[in-house]
Amino acid sequence: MAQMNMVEAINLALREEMERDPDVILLGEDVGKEGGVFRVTEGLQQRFGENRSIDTPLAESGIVGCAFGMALLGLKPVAEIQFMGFLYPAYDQIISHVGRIRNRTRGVYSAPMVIRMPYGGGIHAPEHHSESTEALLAHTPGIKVVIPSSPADARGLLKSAIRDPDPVLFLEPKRIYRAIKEEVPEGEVLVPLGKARRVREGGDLTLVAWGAMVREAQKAAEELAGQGIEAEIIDPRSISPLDEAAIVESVKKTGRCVVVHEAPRTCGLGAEISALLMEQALLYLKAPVERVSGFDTVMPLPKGEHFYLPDLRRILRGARKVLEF
Amino acid sequence: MAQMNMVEAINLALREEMERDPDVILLGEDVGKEGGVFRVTEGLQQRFGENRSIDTPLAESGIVGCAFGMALLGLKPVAEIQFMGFLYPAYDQIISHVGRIRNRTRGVYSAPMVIRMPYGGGIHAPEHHSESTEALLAHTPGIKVVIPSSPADARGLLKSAIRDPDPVLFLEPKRIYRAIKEEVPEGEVLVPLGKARRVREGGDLTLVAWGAMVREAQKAAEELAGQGIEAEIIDPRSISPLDEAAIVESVKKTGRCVVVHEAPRTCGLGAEISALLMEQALLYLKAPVERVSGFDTVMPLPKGEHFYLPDLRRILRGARKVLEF
Amino acid sequence: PAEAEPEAPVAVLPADRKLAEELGVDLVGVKPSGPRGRITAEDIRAAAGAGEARTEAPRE
Amino acid sequence: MKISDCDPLQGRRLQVLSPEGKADPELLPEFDDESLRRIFGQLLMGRLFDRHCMALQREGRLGTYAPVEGQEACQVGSVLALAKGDWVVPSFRETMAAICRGVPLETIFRYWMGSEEGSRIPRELRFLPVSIPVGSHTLHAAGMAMAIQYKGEADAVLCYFGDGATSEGDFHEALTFAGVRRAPVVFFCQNNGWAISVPRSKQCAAASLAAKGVGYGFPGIQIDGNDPFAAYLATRTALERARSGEGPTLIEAVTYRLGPHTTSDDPLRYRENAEVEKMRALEPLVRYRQFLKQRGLWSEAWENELAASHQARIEDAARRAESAPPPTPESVFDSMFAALPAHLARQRSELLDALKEG
Amino acid sequence: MKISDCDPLQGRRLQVLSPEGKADPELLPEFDDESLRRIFGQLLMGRLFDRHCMALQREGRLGTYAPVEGQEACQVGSVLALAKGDWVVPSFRETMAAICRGVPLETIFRYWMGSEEGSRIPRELRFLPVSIPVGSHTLHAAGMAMAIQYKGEADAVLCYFGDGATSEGDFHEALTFAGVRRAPVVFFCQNNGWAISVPRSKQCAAASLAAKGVGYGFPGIQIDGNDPFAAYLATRTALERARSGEGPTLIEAVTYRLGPHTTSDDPLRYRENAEVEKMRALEPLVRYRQFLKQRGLWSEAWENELAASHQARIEDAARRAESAPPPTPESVFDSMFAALPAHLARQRSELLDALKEG
Ligand SMILES: Cc1ncc(C[n+]2csc(CCOP(=O)(O)OP(=O)(O)O)c2C)c(N)n1
Ligand SMILES: Cc1ncc(C[n+]2csc(CCOP(=O)(O)OP(=O)(O)O)c2C)c(N)n1
Ligand SMILES: [Mg+2]
Ligand SMILES: [Mg+2]
Ligand SMILES: [Mg+2]
Repeated sequence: MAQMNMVEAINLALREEMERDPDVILLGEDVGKEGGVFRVTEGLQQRFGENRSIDTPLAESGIVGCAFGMALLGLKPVAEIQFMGFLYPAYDQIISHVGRIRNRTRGVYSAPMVIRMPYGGGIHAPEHHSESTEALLAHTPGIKVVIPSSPADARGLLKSAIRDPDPVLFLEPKRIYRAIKEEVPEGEVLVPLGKARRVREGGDLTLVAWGAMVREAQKAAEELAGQGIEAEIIDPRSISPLDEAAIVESVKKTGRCVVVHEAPRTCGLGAEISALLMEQALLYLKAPVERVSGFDTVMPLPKGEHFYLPDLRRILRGARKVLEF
Repeated sequence: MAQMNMVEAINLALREEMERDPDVILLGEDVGKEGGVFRVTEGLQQRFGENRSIDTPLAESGIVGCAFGMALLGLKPVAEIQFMGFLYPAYDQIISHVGRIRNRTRGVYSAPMVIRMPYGGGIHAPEHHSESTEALLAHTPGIKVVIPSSPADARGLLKSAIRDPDPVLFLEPKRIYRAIKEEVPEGEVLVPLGKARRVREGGDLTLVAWGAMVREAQKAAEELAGQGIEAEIIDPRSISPLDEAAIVESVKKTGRCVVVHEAPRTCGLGAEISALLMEQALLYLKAPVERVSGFDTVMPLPKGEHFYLPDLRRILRGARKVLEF
Repeated sequence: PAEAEPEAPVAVLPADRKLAEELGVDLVGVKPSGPRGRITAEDIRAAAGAGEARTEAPRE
Repeated sequence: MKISDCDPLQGRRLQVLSPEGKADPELLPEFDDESLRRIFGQLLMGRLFDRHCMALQREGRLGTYAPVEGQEACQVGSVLALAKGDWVVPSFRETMAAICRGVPLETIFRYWMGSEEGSRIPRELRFLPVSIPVGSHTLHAAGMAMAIQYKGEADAVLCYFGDGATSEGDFHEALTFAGVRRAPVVFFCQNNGWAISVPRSKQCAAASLAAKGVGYGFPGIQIDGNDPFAAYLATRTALERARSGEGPTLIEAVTYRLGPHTTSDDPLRYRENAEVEKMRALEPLVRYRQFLKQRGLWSEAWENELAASHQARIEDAARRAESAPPPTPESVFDSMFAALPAHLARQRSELLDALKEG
Repeated sequence: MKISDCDPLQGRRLQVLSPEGKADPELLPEFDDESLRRIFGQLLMGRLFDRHCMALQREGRLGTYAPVEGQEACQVGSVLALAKGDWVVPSFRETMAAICRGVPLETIFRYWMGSEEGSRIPRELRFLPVSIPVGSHTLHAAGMAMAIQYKGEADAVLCYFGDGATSEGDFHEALTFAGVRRAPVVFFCQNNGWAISVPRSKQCAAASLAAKGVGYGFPGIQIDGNDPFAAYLATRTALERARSGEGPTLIEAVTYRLGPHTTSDDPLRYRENAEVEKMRALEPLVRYRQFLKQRGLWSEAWENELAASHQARIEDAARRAESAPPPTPESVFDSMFAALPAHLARQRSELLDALKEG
C-alpha cells in the first residue's frame, strides 16, 4: 500500500498488468518515449521496450482500428486516445467493429481491448480538450464503459478492464488526475466492472455522480450535512453496464435524487438514470429526479468554463429543489 | 397537391429549393448520375448539372467536412450519407466543427447545411444498414435533428431545414420511403422545425413515436381503440430541439406515456423523454413512462430483425403495462 | 378509463396517487394543501377519513 | 519477379496471361497440369456460386448480394499464394477468395441469407467475416500484422478492398501505420472500375492507385486483375517481402465488375452496356479457358462435368443453408458479451415474455 | 519557377536562401528593398509576439500556447503570396501567418487567454480561426475551394497543417476530394520534424511528405521551410495553378519546431538538446538577417528600433486583451443558434438564477 494519485495508480495498474501478461501492449500518440502528455504511461516504454509501448502515427481511427486487429489475434491492447475530444474519428471503429465482433461472429472472435483517455473539464484546457461525451459510449452496444473517481478505484478498475474478455472504454477524469492522493493497494485487488460504490451513506437524498463530479458531490454533501441533511452518494464507476440496483435501492430509501454530470443534459447519462428511476422507483419518489449537468452548448473556453461545469452552488441548488419539492 | 410517397416528396423539396436558391447544392456518394441508392435525388443532376449534384469520392468525413467548408462560404450544401450506419466516420466533423462554428466564432461564421440520410431498420437490409442512432445526434450541441414520418412532413421539414441558418441532420425512415402515399402540398408550405405533430388525439395514454415507429404506434392505437382505449400519438418530428411542451402537455392530460423507438434503449431518446416527464410532469403520472425500444444489442441480421424492432405486439404490451399499473 | 369525461389533471405524487386508489379516494374531489397546489398523502387520508363527503368537495 | 520491375509511376502493369490466353513464358509460375486445371475449377466454382446467389436472390430466397463476376481471377490467384498460417481480411466481394480458402459454401450462403451464422467462420481458416463499412477493415489487417510481428510469427496478412475504399480515411491510416511499423501485410486493391455508380476516374485523380504506395514508404504494383498468374506472382512476392520484414506492399489489381454493384443495383442507370460488353471479352474465365485449351488441358466435356459437380455441391449447400433453423430470440443477446450483463438479461426476458404472449 | 522542377520523387527541395543567407539569383523574387526589409520586420514581429505569449503563459496570464519559433519564414513567405480575396485555413500554430494577414494581435491574445472573442476574426480578413482537431480542417479548405469553384470566383484557399496531420484520415480525404474536383486549394504542410514527441520518421515511412501528391493526382513540392522566398515562390506558383483551374498543390515546407510543442510540453523528455542547437543555426531569422546584411539592408540600430516598436505594439495589445471584460454567462448560450431554442433559454435562466443566488 502506498499513497498515490490517479496518474500513479493507473501507471501502476498498467505496469502490473504488463508484467503479468505479455499480451498486454500499449499504443497511442506520445505514449512511449514521452510517457503520455499526462505522464500516465511514464517509464513503461523504458521498462517494456518499444514493441510494447508503441508511439503511433497521429490518427485515432488508426489507433483503435489497429488495436482491434491486435485484439482479434489474441493480444490485449490498451490504446490511449490523447483526449476524449479526439476520440470521435475512432467512433466508427468502436460502434461498427469493436462493439460488434463477438456478437456478429457468435463468439468466434472477440475484442479484449481497452481504450483509455483523459476525460472531462475543469483544468482550463484549450478547445476540444474538455469533452465528456460518455453518453455516446453508454448508448453503444457491445462495449463496457468505466469512469473511476479515485486512485484506488482507477487501479482496480483498470486491471479488471484489461482482464475483461470484452472491450472496455476507460475514461480518466483528468481534473482529479493529481488532485486526490489515497492509499492504493498492490497485488490482486481488483474492482469489479458493473458495480457501483457507495461513497457516502445518508438517508435524505441520493447524489449520483461519477468522475470528477464525485468530489463536487462530496463537497455538497458536507455542506448539506452542516444543515442536518444527510446525502448518500453513489458513484456508478461503470456507466455501462450500469449498476442499476445500487442506484434504485438508494433512491428507494431516500426518495430524492440529484444526478450530477459534466456532459450536456439532453440524452446524457442523467436522462438514463432518471428514466431508470422512473421505471423502477416511481412510487418511492418524493420529488422529480433532478439533473445538474453541463448545458446543451459547446463547452466554453477557459474563461467561461466555470459557467458550464456543475459546481457546489449548482449541486446545492439541485439538492434544495428536490428537498423542497 | 399530388399523391406522393416520401421519396418523391423529398425529391420534390430538393428540386424546389434548388430552383429557389442557386446556393443549394447536393453532394454525396452516388447522388448524381445514379440519383442515390434509394432514388431520392433522381433527376436532379440531369436538371441542375454536375456542379450542383456532385458524385463524391467514397468518404463520409470528406463529404461532411467539404460540405462544411462550402457552408462557411455561404453555400447551402445538402450532403447525403448513404446510410446512417456510415455516418460515424463523419461524426467528428459534426461534433467538432459543424455544431460549433457559430458559437466559437460568435456568429462570424455559421454552417447553414443539411446532412440527409436513410435511417432505421425494417427492410431486411444487410449489416450496418439499419442504424438508428439519433440519440448521439440529439446529445450533440449546435445541430438540429429532424425525422419526418410522412411524405408531407418530409417535404415541409426538409424545406425548412435547407432554409435554416443552422446545421440540420435530416434522418429519413427508409422503411416508409415508399410505404405511405399522401397528398403533398407544393409551394411555400413549410413545416417549422422544433414543433411536434399530434398524429392522433386521445385521453387515455400518450404514445410518443417518430420515423417509421409512428405507423406502428398508429396500428397500436387502432387496436387499443377497439378496446375502448384512446391513445394520443405525438410525433416530435424534430428531436432536437424537442417540442417538450407538446409532449408534456399531452402526458399531463393522459397521465400515461409509452415512448417507442428503434434505437437501443440505454441513453436513447426515450430516456430523455422519460427524464423530461419526470421533471415536468411527475405529479400527473399515473404510471411510469414506459420505453418500448430496440435492445442494447447489435441490430440482428435480417432473419432476426423482427425480434429487435418494436412492433404492434410490443407496443401493446407497453400500453397495457402503463394502463394496468 | 374508457367512458370517462377527460378529467382536469390533478397534481399528486405517484405514490400518493396509488394511496388514493387503495383508499378509494377520488382525487378530483380532494382539496390540495401541498406546495404549488399538490395533493398530499395527508389530504388523501383526511378525505378518506371524511367518508362519503369526499366526492362532493368543491374544486379549486 | 520483382515488384520494382513494375513501377506504377512508370506506367507498368504486371501481366502474365494476355487477353488471348497466351502466357509470358518468363513469368509463368511453375504449376503442374493438375494445378493449372484446379485454378480453372476454382474460377468456375466462383462463377457458378455467384450465379446461384443471384438466382436465389431473385426468387426472394437470399438477401442483398454483391456479385463477384469478372473479379474471380485476382482472388483465386492471390489466395493461391497464401500459406496456411496467413490471415485473410476481406471486404464484402471476396466470395471467390472465401471459397478458395475453404470457407464452407453453406456458411457463405447463410451470411447473405441474413444470419449471423454466416459469420461464424472457423478460426482455423484464418479468414475474417465480411466487412461492410468500406475501408474500415484495412486497419484491422494492419493491426493483425502488428500482432503477428509482435509475437514474432512468420505469418502475413492479406487484405482485400475496392477502388472506392481507397478514398476512405481508414485506408490511409492503415497504410500509414503498416508502413511505419513495416508490418507484414499485403494491401490488395481490386480496382473493378466502379464504386457503385462512381467510376474510378471520379474516385481519385491519381493516374494509378498503385502509385499511392510511395506516399507510405512502400512499393505499389499494378497488375492485370483478370490474370490469375499475375495476382499469384504479385501476392507471392509481396508475402515474401512481408515475411522477411521488408514491410507492406500495395497491389492494385485492375479488373472489372461485370455485374451490378449488388442485387439492389441497376447499373444501366450509370454506365453503358457497351462498356460492359467490351470488358466481358477480357474476363478471366474466358481467358483462362483459352490458356488451358492452348495447352491441351481443356475439353468441353471436362468443363461440363466439372460444372455439374460444382452445381450439385452448390445446390446442396444452399439447401442446407435454407433449411438451417432460424435464429432464436435468445441469440440476439447471448453473444453480446462473454457473460450476459443484468440489463441484457432483463431485456431478453422482456422479449421472451412478449413472444410467449403471442 | 516551375513546381515540376522540384520533383520530390527525385529528392529535390526548393531553396532560394542558403543557410548562410546567400540568395540564388535566378530564383530570388523581385522585391524592392522596402519589401525585403518588411519581411524581416514580420519575422521579428512573429518572434517577439511568440516570446511574449510564452512569457505571459509562465506568469499565468495566458493559457496553453503553441509557439511558432523556428517556423516563421514559411508562414511569412506563403502569406506574402496571397491575394486579398484568398482564404486562409490555419491549424493552431499559424500565429505568424495570422499576424501577417492582419489578424489583430489583441484577438490572437484573447484566443490563447481562453476567450471565444479570440475566434471572432473579421470575415474580411478571410482567415479562419484556429482549428485544434489535427487534420480535420484540411477538409474545410477543400470544401471552401469547391465553393469558390462553384461560384466561379478567382480566389484560392491556402491551408496549413503539420507533419503529424498528414497521418489523419481527414487529410487523405481532403486531398482526394480536392484532387478529383481540381479545386483551387494549396495544401501547405509545415513539417517541423515533430508531432509532440513523435519524430517525422515515425509518423510516416515515405521518404518525403511532398511525395504524397502523386497519390492524389497533383504535384507535391518540398521546400526549405526556413527560407521565406522558397515559401513565397512555391505558394505563388501553387496559387497560380489553383486559379487557372489546374487544381491543388501539396507543399511540404521542411522546417523545425525550436520550442516545445506547447507551453505544457517538455521536449527534453523525447529529443536531444543537441538536435535543437543544430537546427537553431538554420533558423529563419538568423538566416534572413544575414541576407539583409549582405545587401546592406540591415543595421543593429534598425533592428533594435524595430524591436522596440513591435514590442510596444505587442504589449499594448496584450494589455487590451487582458483588460477586456470577461465573458458573460449569457454568452455561453447566445451564439449557439441563430435563434435561441426554448430548452437553451431555460438552461440560460437556470444559470442566471444560480449566479444571482450567489
Ligand atoms: C463507410 C461506407 N460508406 C458507404 C457504404 C455503401 N457502399 C457499399 S459498397 C460501396 C462502393 C464500394 O466501392 P469499392 O470500394 O470500389 O468496392 P466494390 O463495391 O467495387 O467492390 C458503397 C458506397 C459502405 N458500405 N460503407
Ligand atoms: C485529432 C487530434 N488528435 C490529437 C490531438 C492532440 N495534438 C495536438 S497537436 C498534436 C501534434 C500535431 O503535430 P503536427 O501535425 O506535426 O503539428 P505541430 O504541432 O508540429 O505544429 C497532437 C497529437 C489533436 N489536437 N487532435
Ligand atoms: Mg476518419
Ligand atoms: Mg470498385
Ligand atoms: Mg509537426
